[in-house]
Amino acid sequence: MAIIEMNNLWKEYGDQVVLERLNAEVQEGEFVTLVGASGCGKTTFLKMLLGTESPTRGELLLDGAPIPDQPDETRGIVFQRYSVLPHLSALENVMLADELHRHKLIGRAFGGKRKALKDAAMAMLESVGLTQAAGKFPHELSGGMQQRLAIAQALMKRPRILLLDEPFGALDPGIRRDMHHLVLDLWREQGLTIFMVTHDLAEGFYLGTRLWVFDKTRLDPQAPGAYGARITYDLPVGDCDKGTLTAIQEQADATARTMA
Amino acid sequence: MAIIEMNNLWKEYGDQVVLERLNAEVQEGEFVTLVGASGCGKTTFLKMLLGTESPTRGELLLDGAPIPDQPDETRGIVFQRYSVLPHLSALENVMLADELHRHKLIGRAFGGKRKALKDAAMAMLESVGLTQAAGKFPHELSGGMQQRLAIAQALMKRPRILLLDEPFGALDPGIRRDMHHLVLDLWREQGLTIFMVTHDLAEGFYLGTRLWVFDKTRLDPQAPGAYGARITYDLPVGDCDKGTLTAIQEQADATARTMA
Amino acid sequence: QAQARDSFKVCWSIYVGWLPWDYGAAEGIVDKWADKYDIDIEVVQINDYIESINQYTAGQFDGCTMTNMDALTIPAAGGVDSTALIVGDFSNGNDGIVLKDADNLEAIKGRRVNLVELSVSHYLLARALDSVGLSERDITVVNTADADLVSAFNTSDVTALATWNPLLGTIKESPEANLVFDSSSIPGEIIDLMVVNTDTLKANPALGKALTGAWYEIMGHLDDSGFRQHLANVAATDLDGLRMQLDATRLFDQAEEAVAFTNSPALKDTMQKVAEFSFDHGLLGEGAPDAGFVGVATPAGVYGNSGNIKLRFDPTYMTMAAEGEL
Amino acid sequence: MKKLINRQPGRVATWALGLLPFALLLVVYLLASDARLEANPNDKLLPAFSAMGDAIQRMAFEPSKRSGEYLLWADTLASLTRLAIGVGISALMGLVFGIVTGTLPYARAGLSPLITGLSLVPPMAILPILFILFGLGELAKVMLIIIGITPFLIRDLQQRAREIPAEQVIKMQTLGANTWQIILRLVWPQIMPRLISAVRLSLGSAWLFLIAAEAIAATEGLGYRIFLVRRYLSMDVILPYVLWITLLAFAIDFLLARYSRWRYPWFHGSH
Amino acid sequence: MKKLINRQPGRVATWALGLLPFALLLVVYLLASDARLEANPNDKLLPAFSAMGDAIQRMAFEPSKRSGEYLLWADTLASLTRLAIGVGISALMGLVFGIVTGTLPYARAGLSPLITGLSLVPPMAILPILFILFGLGELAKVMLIIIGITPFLIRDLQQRAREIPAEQVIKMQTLGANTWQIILRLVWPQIMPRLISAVRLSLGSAWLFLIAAEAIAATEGLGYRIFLVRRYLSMDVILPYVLWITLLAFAIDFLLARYSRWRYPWFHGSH
Ligand SMILES: Nc1ncnc2c1ncn2[C@@H]1O[C@H](COP(=O)(O)OP(=O)(O)OP(=O)(O)O)[C@@H](O)[C@H]1O
Ligand SMILES: Nc1ncnc2c1ncn2[C@@H]1O[C@H](COP(=O)(O)OP(=O)(O)OP(=O)(O)O)[C@@H](O)[C@H]1O
Ligand SMILES: [Mg+2]
Ligand SMILES: [Mg+2]
Repeated sequence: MAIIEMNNLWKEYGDQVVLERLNAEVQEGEFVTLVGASGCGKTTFLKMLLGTESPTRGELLLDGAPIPDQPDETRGIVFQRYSVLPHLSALENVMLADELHRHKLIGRAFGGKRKALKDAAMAMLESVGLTQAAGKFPHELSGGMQQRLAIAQALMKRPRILLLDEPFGALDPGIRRDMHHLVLDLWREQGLTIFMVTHDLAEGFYLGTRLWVFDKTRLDPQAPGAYGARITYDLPVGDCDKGTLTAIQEQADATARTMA
Repeated sequence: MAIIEMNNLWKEYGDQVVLERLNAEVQEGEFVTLVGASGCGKTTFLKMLLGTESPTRGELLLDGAPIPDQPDETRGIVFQRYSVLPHLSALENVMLADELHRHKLIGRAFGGKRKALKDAAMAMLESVGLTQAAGKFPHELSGGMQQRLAIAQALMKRPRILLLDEPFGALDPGIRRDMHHLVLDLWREQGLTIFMVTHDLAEGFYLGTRLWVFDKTRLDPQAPGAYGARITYDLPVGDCDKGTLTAIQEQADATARTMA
Repeated sequence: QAQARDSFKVCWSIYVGWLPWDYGAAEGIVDKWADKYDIDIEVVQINDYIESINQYTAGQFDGCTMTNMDALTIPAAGGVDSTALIVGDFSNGNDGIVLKDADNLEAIKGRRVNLVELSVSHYLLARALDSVGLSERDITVVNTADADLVSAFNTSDVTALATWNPLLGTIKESPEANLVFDSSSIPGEIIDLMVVNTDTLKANPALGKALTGAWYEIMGHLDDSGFRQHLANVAATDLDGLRMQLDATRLFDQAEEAVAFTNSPALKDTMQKVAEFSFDHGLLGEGAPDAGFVGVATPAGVYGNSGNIKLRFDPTYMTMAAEGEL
Repeated sequence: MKKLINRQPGRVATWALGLLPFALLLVVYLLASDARLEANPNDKLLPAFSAMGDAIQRMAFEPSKRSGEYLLWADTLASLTRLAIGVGISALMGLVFGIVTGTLPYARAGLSPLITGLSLVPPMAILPILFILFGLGELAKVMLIIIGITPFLIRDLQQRAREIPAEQVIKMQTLGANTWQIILRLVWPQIMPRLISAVRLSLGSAWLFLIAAEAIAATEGLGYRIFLVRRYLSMDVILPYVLWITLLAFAIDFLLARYSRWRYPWFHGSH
Repeated sequence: MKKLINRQPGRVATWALGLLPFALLLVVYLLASDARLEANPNDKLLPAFSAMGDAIQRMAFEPSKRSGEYLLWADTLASLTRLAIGVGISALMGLVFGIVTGTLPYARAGLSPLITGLSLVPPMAILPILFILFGLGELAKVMLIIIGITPFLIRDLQQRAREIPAEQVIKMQTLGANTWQIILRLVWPQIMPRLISAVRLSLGSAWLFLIAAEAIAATEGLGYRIFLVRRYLSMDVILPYVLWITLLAFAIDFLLARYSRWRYPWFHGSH
């Protein structure tokens, strides 16, 4: 059975249609990358997967049942910013999930138990290359290190689905490529299902097993909100030629210009 | 004579050497693009050109004389953010330079004079494609429109040098390409000298007549601040092959990783 | 309706006629008398005079020190049946009116007079104006907080004021100050009392006995230097300052004197004047049809509405003290 | 079942929940008042609503016997005038000194320590000195408000002026502006909406100082009336007056917020 | 020549400029005091420094005749204790209600209007009721502080709690946290440094309320002493006391700021 299934999914804010008639199925273990013009509803779509927004019409199913209407441990997330907790050190950020799990009331572990959690967290920090930074606060880390920390933090909970909203948008190109390797490794190891939004078509192609292009098929320049975006391309990666890429890019650019 | 000349220019913050031994000449009308890893001193260099930071050692000359130590009308600037004044409408933002010039005391024009200034400003707004948005406040404009407005505002003063610090970093790829055309058109028309920082090597190549790569030639991983960045490549555009590009990219990535 | 109890709270505020209560509390005299009648009495100092009366009126205290006028206008007019248990003294120069640039009272005409509105100073002013054929219409009353009167006098805005000691004494020290009228011209009209709740007193005569007994024992120390030094310290002044205040106060250090004063028919006349003043200024409440709306019982007879007696001058306990029966 | 943190009450529930504590307060008052009036029908501390109604009728709609004025309105006018003058002058001083110290490093070095020092002095403790400086008339009352809130306003606006992004100050200079023009066309207009926020924040203190000032020496005003009738514990007048002050404070705050949104859309749009 | 806006004074100039106005104030005081003492050697309003020195000697270093205590220290201890208790309780209530109303929409709907309403009531106007509710003991003295500053603290912290990025609340939920854990591990620790800022902002008012409360009912304390000697216009005592209060206020503010930097480096690092 598909892990995620959409049946005629709509999302509207008041008059404004953001997404319309989305239909798709995603199998466990897929890596879906989402591209599209700014403001066309990619983040909104992730929010629905996350449970912080609910569909206006249609169905969004997780394992065949309506997706829970609030965030929980099945779905991890990494945002572009604010993804780690500023008041905790890197190590504490990574330990947090386990601490919350162990001690429902105080959400903290002490003594021997803490030691065990700490070791697990240090192992995770090592796998994202942050061993040196364990004792530092997020504000002492560079943007790239913060995002690596955010990924480590999310993975500690072993979510089934990982949502990434332009996680590398603010990073240097070089750092970004390192992060790509990291994410691909972790995805393979842990058998995650990943949805990742990106502005960078090349990144989308490189990382995903499947690429979705969100775009408005109908567009009224006088009322940009009258119609919503749809999934205009749903490409298994590999199955594309230079022409498709250029077509996607030009289409997305045209939409962006109209909406800007 | 060169418009800008650097002789053994150093910039340090306390112990930290940011830039060291810069030597170069720039002729009037050149379009210099600056690339380099994050934190390697590109913004700092622009600040010295602007006059908000002064060199620690060496000379930075404008028309052969030390560059003024505070911002003035010879050098216009567009930042990545905060570049237009939020409390003025688009039209007022563009009129501002003329108003300040006409009325030293109140910095405002009225009546017939205002009408004349307004016409000039509307013409400039048209040339950046913002006629429709003249009455809007910046917060009602998209990121791309704000940056177009910032460029229009800066150009009203007809500066000899235009400094651009990642002006398109936050924009959609499509919008960004439109802005490229705009900047190139204006540069050609007005005979500007432009220094533009970018993260995007391709953008740097596409726009500039000359590309500078800032990088640290010596690098101590234990003390990233011990040595400063230099201009490691100074390429007239056109004069480069695929190998150079890759070399630049890889070198910059390595620096970024060490510094992150 | 009040229950018999064995612990009580009374409050006092910092005024020369009531300072001895602090001596009594500090030296254990009040405790001694309370023990004698098997009760507890807590003596509480409250700096804000009005707040102390308000708290008494609201039932937070069983007794409180106050003047005859305030006893009438606050607790009595508020329906709290109150008894003047101890008539401690009357003001004999402790309250006065001061003018700048003039040494006769008539010159007050047309001035703005700073005073605590609706207080005994206001009453004193009314009586003073009366004595020279003026009325309140000839002046403007400016309500001024007592704590600020002294410093207010230093400003040129203030050219006339009425107040009490120790403020009056401090103000008189200024070379500009001319005392043009004081309470020695209306002796016996501004009376300082220890007032207790009538119902509580009825249910607990021990409270009356203990307080009265303690008071007259304290009075016995009047000429001790320790006593005077204590009072001066509490009032944050020195012995001279205290003597000045005591001299302007007609303290009844003998219970007999207090009993005689209370029994005299003059008290009833005084209370009538006070009630009429209060009524004119709306102090008896909006429901009051006339000055006699709140009845005042004195040994010489009842003034006003005998169906609504809320203030009682009762010499019983002072008489017991005078006769040594406590 | 959603977590409590994710549950949003609807429109009706929001209103109902918001009104509930007020209703509860009212009931508690009624019960307490009834109990006291039972024990002493003349009790003044917690008067019945009918008594307060009478007092309102008397203060607001019948001319006073002594002066022929409608006391509530005369008091309100007097107090609001003082408040307006006091807050107005404070706002002006806050604006001028806030901008000057926030914009010019030299002015900040000279004035900041003094302002910090002054802001820590409790004004009520130095009344005698204030009296000689400013007398005891209207000026003094207004002055207490000014002394009470101006240091806060200056410090807040200085902070806000410093928060204007350096990029914009630089931008002004590249457009040819001198220091005066930067103040006039950049700092001042951007500070205005922040001045309104700061004034809103300080209005609570301004009311306190006004009431305190009117308690010191006055012949009319809301604070004067409250302290006057406190002399005979007329809670039937005090409570409606307090309610009225609360309403006025609320209305002023609301109007300022509205004005700011209307006048400075760019400020609220981007925040 | 740089524009004024671009000119930074050096270290020495900063100090000199900062001290200058204080020196000027001192000179003005000396001149005014001399002039008054010339006219009337007994003048009490602006005492000479020698007189203040005597008063300090008397209050701080000689035992009082009434109680054998060193008055200044006894007063300071009493006032600081009250201030600490009052501000402590207010901070606690601000923390609890600020977090609860800032985090839980239902609690906010129920309590926010009430708190807004209460924050607008001037406490000095309902003193009689407050004293009845809380008596006249130590509790009443700190009560005035609590009533005076708690609504501000609650509203400020509610605001701060709401400003915690939604991303972090969501992140906590994806890590398996329930509402209670979100409060305990996210909101509470992040609010703490903001509580310190809010307390620093409200300390001025807290001092005012303390001084007012001590003037009404107390037998020791800095405010009580000022109240007591004000009747004799003993400015030789009042002025040193005011200076002392100012110094204490400054020291407390400084210590809180230092503590916050030391304890919450992540807060100050990222702001
Ligand atoms: N809470 C909301 N209320 C109303 N409109 C909203 C809300 N959230 C998003 N929108 C609108 O929905 C549209 C889609 O927004 P969304 O953030 O999903 O775009 P996006 O594709 O993620 O854009 P970007 O690439 O810039 O992040 C936008 O037009 C936005 O204005
Ligand atoms: N005012 C300052 N004081 C101390 N160090 C500074 C200051 N400004 C910048 N630096 C340091 O100088 C170095 C260069 O900073 P700069 O902002 O010029 O880098 P950049 O190349 O523009 O980076 P980016 O691509 O991220 O914008 C950084 O290490 C930075 O920490
Ligand atoms: Mg998005
Ligand atoms: Mg930069």
